[in-house]
Amino acid sequence: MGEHLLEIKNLSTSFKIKDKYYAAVDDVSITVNSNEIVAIVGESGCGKSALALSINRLHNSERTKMDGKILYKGKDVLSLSNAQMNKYRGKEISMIFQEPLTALNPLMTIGKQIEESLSYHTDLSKNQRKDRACELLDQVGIPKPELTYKQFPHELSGGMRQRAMIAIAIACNPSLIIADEPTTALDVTIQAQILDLLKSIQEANGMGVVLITHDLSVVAEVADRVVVMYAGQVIETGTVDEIFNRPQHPYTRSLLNSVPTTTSVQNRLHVIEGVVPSLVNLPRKGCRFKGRIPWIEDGLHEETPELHEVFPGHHVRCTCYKHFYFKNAEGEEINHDIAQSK
Amino acid sequence: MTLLRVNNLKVHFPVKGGFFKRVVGHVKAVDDVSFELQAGETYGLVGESGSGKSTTGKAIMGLNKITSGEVHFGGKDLASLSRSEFKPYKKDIQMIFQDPYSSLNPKKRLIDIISEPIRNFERMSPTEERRMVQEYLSKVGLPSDAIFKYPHEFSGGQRQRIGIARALTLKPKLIIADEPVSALDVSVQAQVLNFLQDLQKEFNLTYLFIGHDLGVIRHMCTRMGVMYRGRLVEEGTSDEIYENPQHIYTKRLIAAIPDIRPEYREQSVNFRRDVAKEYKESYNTYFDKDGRAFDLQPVSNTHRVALP
Amino acid sequence: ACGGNEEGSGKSTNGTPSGPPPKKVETSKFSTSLKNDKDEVKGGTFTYGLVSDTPFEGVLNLAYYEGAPDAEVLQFFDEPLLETDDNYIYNQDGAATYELSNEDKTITLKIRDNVNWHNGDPVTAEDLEYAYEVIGNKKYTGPRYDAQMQGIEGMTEYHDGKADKISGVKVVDDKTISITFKEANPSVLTGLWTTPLPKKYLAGIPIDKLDSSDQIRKNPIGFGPFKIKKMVPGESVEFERNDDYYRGKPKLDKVLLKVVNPATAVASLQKGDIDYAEISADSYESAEKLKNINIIGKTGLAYTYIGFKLGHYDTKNGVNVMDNPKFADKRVRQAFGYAMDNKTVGERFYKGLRFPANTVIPPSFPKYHDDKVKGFDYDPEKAKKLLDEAGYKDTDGDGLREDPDGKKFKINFASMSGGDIAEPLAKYYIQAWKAVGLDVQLLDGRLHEFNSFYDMLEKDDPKVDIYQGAWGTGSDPDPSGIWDKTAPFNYNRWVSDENQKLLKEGISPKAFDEKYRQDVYNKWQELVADEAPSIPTLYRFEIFGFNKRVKDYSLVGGKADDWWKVSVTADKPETN
Amino acid sequence: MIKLILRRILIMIPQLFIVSILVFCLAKAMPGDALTGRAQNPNADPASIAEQREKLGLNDAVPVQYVRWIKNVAQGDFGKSYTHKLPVTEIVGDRLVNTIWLGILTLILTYALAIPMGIISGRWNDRWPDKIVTGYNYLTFATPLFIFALVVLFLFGFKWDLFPTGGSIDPQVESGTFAYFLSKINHMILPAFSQALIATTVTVQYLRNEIIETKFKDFPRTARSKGVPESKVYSSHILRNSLLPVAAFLGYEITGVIGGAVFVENIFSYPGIGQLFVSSINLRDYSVVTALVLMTSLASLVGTLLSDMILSWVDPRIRIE
Amino acid sequence: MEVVRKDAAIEKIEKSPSGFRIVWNEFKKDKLAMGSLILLTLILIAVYGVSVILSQDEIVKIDFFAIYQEPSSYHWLGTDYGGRDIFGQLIIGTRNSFTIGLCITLITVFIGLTLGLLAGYFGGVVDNIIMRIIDFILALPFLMLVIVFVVVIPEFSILNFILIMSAFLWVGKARLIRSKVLAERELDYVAASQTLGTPHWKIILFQILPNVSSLIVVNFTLNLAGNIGIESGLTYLGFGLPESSPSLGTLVSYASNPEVLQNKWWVWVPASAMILVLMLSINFIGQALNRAADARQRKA
Ligand SMILES: Nc1ncnc2c1ncn2[C@@H]1O[C@H](COP(=O)(O)OP(=O)(O)OP(=O)(O)O)[C@@H](O)[C@H]1O
Ligand SMILES: Nc1ncnc2c1ncn2[C@@H]1O[C@H](COP(=O)(O)OP(=O)(O)OP(=O)(O)O)[C@@H](O)[C@H]1O
Ligand SMILES: [Mg+2]
Ligand SMILES: [Mg+2]
Repeated sequence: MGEHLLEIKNLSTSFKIKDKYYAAVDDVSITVNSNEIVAIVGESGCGKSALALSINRLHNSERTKMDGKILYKGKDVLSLSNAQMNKYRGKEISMIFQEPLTALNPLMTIGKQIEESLSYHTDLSKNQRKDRACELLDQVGIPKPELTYKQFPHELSGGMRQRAMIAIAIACNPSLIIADEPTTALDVTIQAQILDLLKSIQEANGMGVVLITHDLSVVAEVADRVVVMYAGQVIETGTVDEIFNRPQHPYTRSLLNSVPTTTSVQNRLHVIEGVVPSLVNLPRKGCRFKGRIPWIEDGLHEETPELHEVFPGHHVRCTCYKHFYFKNAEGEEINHDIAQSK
Repeated sequence: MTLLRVNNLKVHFPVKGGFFKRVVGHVKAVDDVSFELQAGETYGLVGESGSGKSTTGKAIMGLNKITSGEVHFGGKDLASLSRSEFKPYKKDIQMIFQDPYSSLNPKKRLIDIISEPIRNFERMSPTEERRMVQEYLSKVGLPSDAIFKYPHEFSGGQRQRIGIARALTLKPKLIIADEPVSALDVSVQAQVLNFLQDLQKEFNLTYLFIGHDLGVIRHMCTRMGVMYRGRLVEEGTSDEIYENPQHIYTKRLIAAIPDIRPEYREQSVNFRRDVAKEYKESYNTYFDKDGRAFDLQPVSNTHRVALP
Repeated sequence: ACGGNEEGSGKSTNGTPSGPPPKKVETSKFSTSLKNDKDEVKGGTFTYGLVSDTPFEGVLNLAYYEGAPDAEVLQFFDEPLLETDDNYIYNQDGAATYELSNEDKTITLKIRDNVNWHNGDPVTAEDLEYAYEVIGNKKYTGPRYDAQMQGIEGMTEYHDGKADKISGVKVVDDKTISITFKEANPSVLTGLWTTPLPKKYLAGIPIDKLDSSDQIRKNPIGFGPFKIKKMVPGESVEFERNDDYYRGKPKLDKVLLKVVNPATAVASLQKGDIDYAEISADSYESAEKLKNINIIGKTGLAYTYIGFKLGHYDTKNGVNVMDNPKFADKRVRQAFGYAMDNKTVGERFYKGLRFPANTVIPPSFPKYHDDKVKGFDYDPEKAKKLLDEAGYKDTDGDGLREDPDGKKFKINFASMSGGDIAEPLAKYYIQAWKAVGLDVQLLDGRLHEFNSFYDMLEKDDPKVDIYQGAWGTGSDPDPSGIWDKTAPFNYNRWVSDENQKLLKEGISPKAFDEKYRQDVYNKWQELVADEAPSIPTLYRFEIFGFNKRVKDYSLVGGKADDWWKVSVTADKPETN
Repeated sequence: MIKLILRRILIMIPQLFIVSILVFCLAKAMPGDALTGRAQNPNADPASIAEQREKLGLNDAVPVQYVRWIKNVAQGDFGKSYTHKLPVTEIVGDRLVNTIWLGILTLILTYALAIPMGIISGRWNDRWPDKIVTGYNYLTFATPLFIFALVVLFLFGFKWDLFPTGGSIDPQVESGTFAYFLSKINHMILPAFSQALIATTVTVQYLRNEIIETKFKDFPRTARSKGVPESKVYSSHILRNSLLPVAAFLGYEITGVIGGAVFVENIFSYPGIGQLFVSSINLRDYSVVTALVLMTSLASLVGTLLSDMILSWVDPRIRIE
Repeated sequence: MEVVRKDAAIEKIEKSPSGFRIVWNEFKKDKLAMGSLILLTLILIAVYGVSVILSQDEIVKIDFFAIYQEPSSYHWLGTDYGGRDIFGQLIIGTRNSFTIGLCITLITVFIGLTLGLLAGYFGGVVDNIIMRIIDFILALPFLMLVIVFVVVIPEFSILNFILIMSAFLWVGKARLIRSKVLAERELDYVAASQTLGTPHWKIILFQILPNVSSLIVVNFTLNLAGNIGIESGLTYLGFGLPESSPSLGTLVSYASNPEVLQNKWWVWVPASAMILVLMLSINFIGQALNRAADARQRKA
């Protein structure tokens, strides 16, 4: 097997809350290859952003502990010094954030913010940097690059800002882009444009992309592989077709069932009982989801849930999925296409 | 039966500037909008951010000053009423807010939050009041011992239900729901949407449902209007709008919705591209030279589109 | 060295009711001249510390200045033509000599030949005439157009613009000038205006612009021992020697005058930053400890007193009317006097720098100050007795006396803020009066700031019953200005025929006879002490610290300043 | 921008007008006048005092006096100081120059001290450097300026004899020389320093909070994700944004500096307008008092304008047409 | 009967911690704040308690034989230049200063709150007028005008001092509160109340006011400290309160006499220390309150 672009092995990221560490990312292993979009989905607070920031080591080092390995092109970035890490940030691994207005420095022109990255990672002269910045702005579909170069973030619309953000991210031709909910703040029409843009750039440059989102439709549209997270853990992972057509874990299935869509009109949406436990109250033992499917007996959950490969490349945590069913209006169990055994 | 009729509603906000901070222009947040709500239906209002959806809702509620136009409710034009005359109608129209965090006063216990409207309109003894609050809490599925808790002790979905309970206490006829679920996670969103549907049945409510998630609107609404820059560009039943959009803006909006079925990926990308092209090409036929949409023209009994 | 402190401290305040011995005022407490036997060095720079918490105003002209700090600057470069003796009476040792004639109505001044302005021009009779013309002019903005000025023949006519010249002021020749008064008045020998203005130097400046002209503000000249070399307005002045000084070449090369804050004056002396500073009662204790300075002192031209409001000033007729019955009984007034222990106040609050006053002419006028006047010694029993006799008795047993009608006898006491001791002193007096049964309250519960205080007094604010005031007496012994029936400054509003008579006699032509005048003023002092419209409380010492290297400075009387004689015996000030 | 400034200046006129009425009435309401004190000298002639009052127009009705005064003020003539016998503009002028220099030095020192402290404290918040700065801040917050200034005066001025203790210039240096400049600085250093140390409190606190807030914003994270080294993240992203409100404070600081000047100038016998003000109040030199209050009001107003201008100049988000 | 029992049952329902509890918890966590609270309470009890027993007249009584005595068993903190007991003056002075600070703060908070709420809530013309007034007063040279006022007022007493200071100091608060109210009224709960038919005055008083209260409390404590500072400063300049109503400023201002500053520490150091202690403890308490308010906000 060839080398992965990014290989996260048993990563745990813990935050210090009142002198104790709590793992927001718990024993997560993910691989990302070049030329591939891996989507991470899950409810708010399940550790998606924590994971994303871990890769580039952007957490506040005093209040965060990271264990495990993050191999980027075979090199463990967790072992790097901060100065060495800076050689990777932006050059090899770039990030796109959710809220383009706050993620951009309000007092710096767009151009300067793009050039900043260039000035740390390339030997380009000032003029060359400017040319490159305009070129990038053009590339991300900004109609008047020269003008935008001189503008400040607040002078741009939401979609334009996010384009600028992408321009910053791709400035040094990174091999990996981590996009943390890049379209959540945007209107649907703009979202579609940004996703198209992201995808075309990914394809053109052959990059690996980690796309974090909670919108399953977005995942379905652009991702190659999907990682479903719940309470800091990966509970299911597989190709996009596997996950959407043969979802296994009760959580994945519930999520898919709770989305109102424009294409299939259901009368009732599925409701997942309970709420995501907060970081301090996370059950650290057993299946973390079991509290939200009370009708599955405790004994049917694994003691220490593992990821099981149910289909090739399709992993599920815990075996409780085998006992999960939806009820229809009459209260009958509806069974899906579930891997009964392996 | 028509419960609410909005006629030529305009809400303009002054823009100040110049040497003496005089009014130099207007933001036409809502610019000549007309629609009707039938009793018991859910009417959806969609459009991109800033298109004037909330302003429309607030204008009906009396939270915004109406520049011109009429809001007929129960045979009266609310827009022409004075403050005191308006008061009795307040009971009949209630609002659910987008942000379940900011719409509940963080310093108040639930009992005070939910009983606030009761106190405004009725005199009740404290025990009666408490009983009533508990009744409504149980209706929205919250334990009755929650009355002495503060809003921050509840999750987003629960808080949204608290807000709904508060609105229900006055037994309103019309509820304006301004993006009631857009701040919520999908799982919680489902909970609230189901719940709203249940309540509608139970109390025979009429909803004006404002949203930008087209999936949610489709799920909830029987009829809907599409807004663009303060104007309605298309109005019809949900099926008509989704299956047979006529206005280029509606088309673009529908096309932009990502498809949850991965196998349609290619198809939707291509479709979107085509629509985008069409949008560019035919923009001038759908909008006048100021970029303003035309007035609505009926294309069928239920379907109206802003065509020249 | 630092005056004797034979005066024992911590003496009991229990009054000795037996008749007080004739008072010997302790004017000898401080030496009045510097003792320094060392040899002087040639030249040298003397640094003069002008103690003030504000910059000096810089009105550097004797005809215009008002603030005391300006006077301190002036003393180095300008002076009047006539010198005064210990009793502030003109003598013949100054820049001019004088002669009285015409039944003492005319005084003729003859200016010495070698008296020259700093710019080389000789000081002439015309210069003095010019001074009179300026002061008498309607447009004059200074404070010197006073009663004596108006007593000059033709002055009022000139002032009112009816005459171009003052008929009473005549230039006899270049150096001689005669001034004629309407009436003979011995005050001419103490209060005559003898400071010339450099007419040539000031030529062309309109009178109403004089006080702000560069010639007075920036480059003033005089004929004193030093010339101004450089000035930082309000802050410091650098003087250089005036070789042409008429008394001889001054010994110091340079005088550097700078403003020092009262809070830091002693510390500056200690550091040797300055050679001289006036020392306040407050800092006396720390100054006394310094080994690098000599302290000399003299009694000041001032006294503090407790005044009774006995009436009001009738502005229309310009007379005082004594119509307030509250303190009509002089025994009550006297009782106030006996109740105060001013000796201890002086010793304790003022560290001996103030001492009990017996009369309203301070000992700084040795000739007229009558030390035989029995003042008010601390004698509470006597105070009580006097009050009893007057009918002020405690009838309701609250420890406070009621008036003869049995009504509450409440007294409002006004006192001025300012001095460091002001507050406790006022408090003390109130306590002392309470001790003899007088119900005295501090007016408004607080001290009054200078302006509001005098405002109340001038307007005879009915709130004020008694007050603590102070008079600087000026150099003219004639007390009419504050005691005459017509004087608005007669804040007591005390009127008495006897008083009028004596005041008149004191300035009558006969009073040119010193003996006669002394007699009159002694009688007058007796009268005031007995009638007690004001009770003098304290006289003060003014003390000055000099670096030990300074030689030949003395404070004797009101002599023209002898800065020209002063020298130093080391190049650098001694430090502690 | 020009328009904005013009508009603001237009607004200032009625403001100043009201201030002038207020100040004038207050001055008139003060007990006594410049001539009250004359009474202390028994040789002074009451009639001539009355005459002087008449001449100075002190006996006219207050509105009449006001109109006369304001007319002159509008022409830049604040009248004549009674005690100094000089046109107010002249007497204030000298002092104003002194105060302005003192104020500038104070501001420089304040920012020179406060900015590094604020940065240290904000960057390493809740660690020991921050604790030291915070502790220092508590002390300066709790110490009244005048106590601090007095202690400084005695320690540095007298005990250790390092700096002059009064005045604004050594009388012996020639003006225009470098020594002159040094002497000026030397005289200002203690008052400026005392005031600055106390004045840092607000700025440090403000900057600290601002940095802490900014560093948790999203855009520094973006910068880090670009590979910008931490020190650069601070210097070119966080600091710039945090200093913005501090810079805007500069104008408001002017009012503070004037207030502080009243204290330090009196304590250090520094001949500036603060000292002039107190002495003029005590001497009832109205023309000076009114002029000073008017001038400082104007200065405050200009300061506010300055603040807004700085803000709109450094913050592209606030661009006013 | 049944109803009563039912109510009792309801009463038993566990209430969520009220605002006070949260504050209390915050204090329990923060030793410094707790210590400050205890210290301040003790000082205040002592000061107000003892000052009831002590007679102000007795303390400010002049005794020439006890001038500038060093601390002794009789005069615990020695005496001043009038022979007056410093300890007694310290007690009275603390009482006076604290009372002054408190009253100024209360008055300014009241005015500031009223106008700030009105301006912030109603906006428009009301806001414009109030803001113009505020801008105007803010641009005045505060200290200078206070001094002028002090001179003008014929009877300068504690009450007058409080009024003068309040006349200027409310503006800052009004501005602060206005900006907070402005932000607050944009929140949906205000709109919600409006739709529920709650009258404006009720919304202002019962909805918005509780939400700006934490800000007020924090600002309150800081101002309390600041006002004590201004008072003593004015006394130093000679525009303070009469010595017969001693304040901490009176005692400290004795230090303007170099003799006292250098050699008679007992006159001014205790008062300075008292100011320091008061300021610090009030400040620490304010910070704890701030955090408590924050904690609430964060949870919300
Ligand atoms: N710096 C931090 N310190 C302490 N806890 C944190 C920190 N960052 C995140 N957490 C907690 O870790 C958990 C995971 O947070 P994370 O931001 O990764 O969620 P997320 O999946 O990205 O959610 P969202 O969709 O809302 O962005 C949450 O419970 C959150 O409260
Ligand atoms: N109080 C106001 N003053 C001035 N302009 C306003 C005001 N309220 C809204 N607007 C403007 O009116 C337009 C419509 O706003 P509105 O809030 O109704 O949009 P919306 O469709 O609800 O958008 P969103 O989906 O973001 O809620 C926007 O351009 C907005 O900037
Ligand atoms: Mg996230
Ligand atoms: Mg909206």
